[in-house]
Amino acid sequence: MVLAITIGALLAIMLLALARALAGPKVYDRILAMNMFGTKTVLLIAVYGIFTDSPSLVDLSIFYALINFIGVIAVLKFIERVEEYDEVVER
Amino acid sequence: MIVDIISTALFMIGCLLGLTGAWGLLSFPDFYTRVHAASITDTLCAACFVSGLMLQTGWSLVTVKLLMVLLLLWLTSPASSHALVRAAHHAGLRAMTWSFLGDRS
Amino acid sequence: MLCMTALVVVYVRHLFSVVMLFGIYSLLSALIFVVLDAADVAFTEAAVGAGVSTVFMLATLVSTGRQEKAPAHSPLLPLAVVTVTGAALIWGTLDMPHFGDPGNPVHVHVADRYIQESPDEIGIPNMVTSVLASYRGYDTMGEVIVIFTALVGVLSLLGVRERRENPVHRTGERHSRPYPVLQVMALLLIPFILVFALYVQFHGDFGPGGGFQAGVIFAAAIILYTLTFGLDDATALLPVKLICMLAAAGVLLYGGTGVVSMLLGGNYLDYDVLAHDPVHGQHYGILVIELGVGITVSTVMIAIFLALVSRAERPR
Amino acid sequence: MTIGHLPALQVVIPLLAAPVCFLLGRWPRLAWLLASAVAWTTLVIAIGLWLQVREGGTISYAFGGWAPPWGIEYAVDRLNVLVLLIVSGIAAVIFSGSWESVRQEIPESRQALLFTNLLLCLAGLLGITITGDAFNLFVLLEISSLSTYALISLGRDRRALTASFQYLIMGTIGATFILIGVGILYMLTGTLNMADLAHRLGGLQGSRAMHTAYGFLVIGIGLKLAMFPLHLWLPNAYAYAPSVVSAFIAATATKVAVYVMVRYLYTVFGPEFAFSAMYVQWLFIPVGIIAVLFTSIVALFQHDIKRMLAYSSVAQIGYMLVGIGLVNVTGLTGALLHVFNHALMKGALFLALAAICFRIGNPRIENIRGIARQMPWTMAAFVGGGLSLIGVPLTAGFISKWYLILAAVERGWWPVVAVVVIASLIAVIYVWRVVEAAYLHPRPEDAETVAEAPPALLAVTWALVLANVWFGVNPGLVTSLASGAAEALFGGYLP
Repeated sequence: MVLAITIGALLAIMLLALARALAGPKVYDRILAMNMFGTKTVLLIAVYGIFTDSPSLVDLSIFYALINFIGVIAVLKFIERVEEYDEVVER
Repeated sequence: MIVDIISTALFMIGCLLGLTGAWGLLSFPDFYTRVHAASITDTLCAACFVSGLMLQTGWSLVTVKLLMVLLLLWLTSPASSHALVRAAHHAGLRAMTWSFLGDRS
Repeated sequence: MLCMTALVVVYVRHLFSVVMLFGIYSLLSALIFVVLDAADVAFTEAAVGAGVSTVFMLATLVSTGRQEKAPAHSPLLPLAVVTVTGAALIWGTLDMPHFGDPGNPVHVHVADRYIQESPDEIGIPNMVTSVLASYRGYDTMGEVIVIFTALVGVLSLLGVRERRENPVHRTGERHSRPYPVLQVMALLLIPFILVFALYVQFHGDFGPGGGFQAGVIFAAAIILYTLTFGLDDATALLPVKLICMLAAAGVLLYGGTGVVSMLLGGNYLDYDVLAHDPVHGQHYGILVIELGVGITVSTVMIAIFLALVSRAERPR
Repeated sequence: MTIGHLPALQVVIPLLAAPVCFLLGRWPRLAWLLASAVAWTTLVIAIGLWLQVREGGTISYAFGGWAPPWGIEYAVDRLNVLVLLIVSGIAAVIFSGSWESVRQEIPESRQALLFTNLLLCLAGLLGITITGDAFNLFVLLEISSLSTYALISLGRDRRALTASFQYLIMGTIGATFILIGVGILYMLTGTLNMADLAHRLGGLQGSRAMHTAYGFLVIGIGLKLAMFPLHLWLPNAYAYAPSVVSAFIAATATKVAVYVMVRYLYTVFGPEFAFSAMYVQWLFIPVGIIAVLFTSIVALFQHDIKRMLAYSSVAQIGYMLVGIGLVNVTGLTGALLHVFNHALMKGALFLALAAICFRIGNPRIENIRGIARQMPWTMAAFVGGGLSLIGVPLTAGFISKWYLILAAVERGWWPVVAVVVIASLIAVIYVWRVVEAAYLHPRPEDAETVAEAPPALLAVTWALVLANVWFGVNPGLVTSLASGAAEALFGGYLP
């Protein structure tokens, strides 16, 4: 029961974040949404792993947290690099 | 028993916080307000979930790993929010001002 | 959600957004693997799909354009092909054995033997690793060589410059916006990531993990370093030549294990002969080849990343 | 002890030589020497395997010591030993003659990379041929395709990049189709070993999933072998790749794909399913005939000789498909012989072209006017290869066409006989265009005089030309191998 509610809530959050990621409108909004999506995925996997008694999934969620962070940093860095050349800020 | 209740409560708080944040992310008017909504709730939400889980597992290696998840989220999530806002600010993305809000209403 | 993301990816023209949505897409598919209880696959999907390939695509985008060109010809033909393919797949899978049915041919033939016998024959708890590294070890060697081939391909296309010709000239420009917070964060995180990579590398016998995943995590640490401190510092830390040599060494380590087992009288990649006791031999063999996999995967990822970034940083 | 390991060594040696070659980046000449030595070693191993197969029948090698359905098996029989011989032989000849041409066309920093790629490609192709495991085949296919993309992109012309990209997209789609097919087969049977698959699929006749897997595999392999409507990637890829690479790929890659098709149709699915239930001949015959006629005609209108030969390759693949589609032992023998002979003739022709490119640069017809007086040996080699391509008696090309015609007559399909003859006549025309330009036109006044090609390149070209003649005069060795393989593949099945 608790599991169902928790996972349902997390999925709902992910859906909302996905909506923001799809809607944009700026690149930064998408990154923000991606970040939130990522952290919630981490939590989801941790919750799922503990409740289904497969604690090895927790390793996975540690890893996801790392990847998520690096992904966000990479996006930022590259956007910055691009903007040095042209002013693609809008959109 | 009590542990169960506490962890359930923590989960519920976590869900609530997470949903609030996501709702804010979706419905706030501009980027900076969205960051505000998302990043602040994110930290506590993660804390609630992970501590709830730690109560469930009891004391073992998994608890340590969960603690690592929590630390990692606590470190990375604000850092990336910070970098994000900074980048947006440098790129010249302007915050929505009150006067502008007033204009719209 | 998966379908929705995929559809939007097709429609959105701004390529940065596409890449980000791809990241979400692979997180979602990784979740599916989690639910299917395939933790190893989820691990790889997250590492490669959400992590490394996102970063690679971004790095590529920097040196190409950010906007997709309008399609030159009508999308009708590809659409028709895709529809027919999809229909054929659905039609064909309708009378497939039911999912999860224990009587499936998949469960009663080869896989069954792996599950029954691998504890005795190989003696490590994670069966994925025993199949990957021993029963089908030659395939895994093939995959490692595929990755190595990718490196050779990227190098033949791009090439990596060893050092910037005139580092002083560019420094000011490059560090126009340093992120002190991020640099501190990176310094805090990188040792942790490296330890985690080692853990995943040597824990592959017991839990999900192994050379592939560990290699990617290790590469992720270096990528993070490059992102926060810049290309010059990274190549000073790890010269490209060294990385390339290590990539080849990893392949040779894997292949060499096979040669050694051949010299000791077994078949190629037969680890039984590596020690007096077959089970120990299997242990050693798997340990060594996983190390080879890890070295090759991480160095190839780093080398490709550096190649892409050095290409992107080239002034136009 | 070594004898027993030959099947593994056949692939593992080039596979492990590749990283060593990669480490030799600073010394391209050493890399070339290594690559050539390895290629000759694989040829020796292939001959060893052939001798073994001739004496003792099928050889099986279990990787990791796990018995076949559980581990990965290499299985060598008369069918794939034929392909092994031709691939390693061509590689040995081309690699050893490649140095001068590569040194001229490729910047020095990438020469070692080119040889690394060549070795990887060779290993992949040999592995595809020798393996007895459906998934292992896919892995090796990836190795060979990836290295091929890289090889093509090394071409001097910037259009090589586009060509490589086009091939990459098509090739990846093909590989995905193959992977889906193999995946469905695994779901159906729970095994990946080809012999085991064949055994278990026997009980599944009529299953829809099996039909789907079959369709995906045929289309996927069809993309790889440039089956007629799916051939669009091929002309550009061959035309813009470095000359040596065109020669190697044209002589081997599609041949191996044809082998894979034959292997799946006959060994995995069985001729009964392929021909009596799925009627694959009604796909192959029309597709093959259209390919032969249409692309031969397209070849007529090409100005770039490399492109012309590339289109002619698609036509030759059409012959092979027709041979398979005739569904009799003679037809299959003809197809297999054509795999072998086409490798010889295209190898010779593309090497002659490499020699021409070496001196002239752009191999367009108008550029080679009157070249025959200045490069007599090269042009003579080209004529030799061309004669074999046409199918003139006493050349290898004649033998395989003769078998195809025999097979068509055996079935009473006279139109097919007519098609083979007409297409050969068209081949006469397009080879003649080159010959006319080179021999009958005077060298333009403003053109610089060119010298004969470097001796090493010339030597290997002539080695292949002489092989064409040798196998045309003494076809017994190969025909007995091919017909033995064809009989074994058909088993007791008669249409």
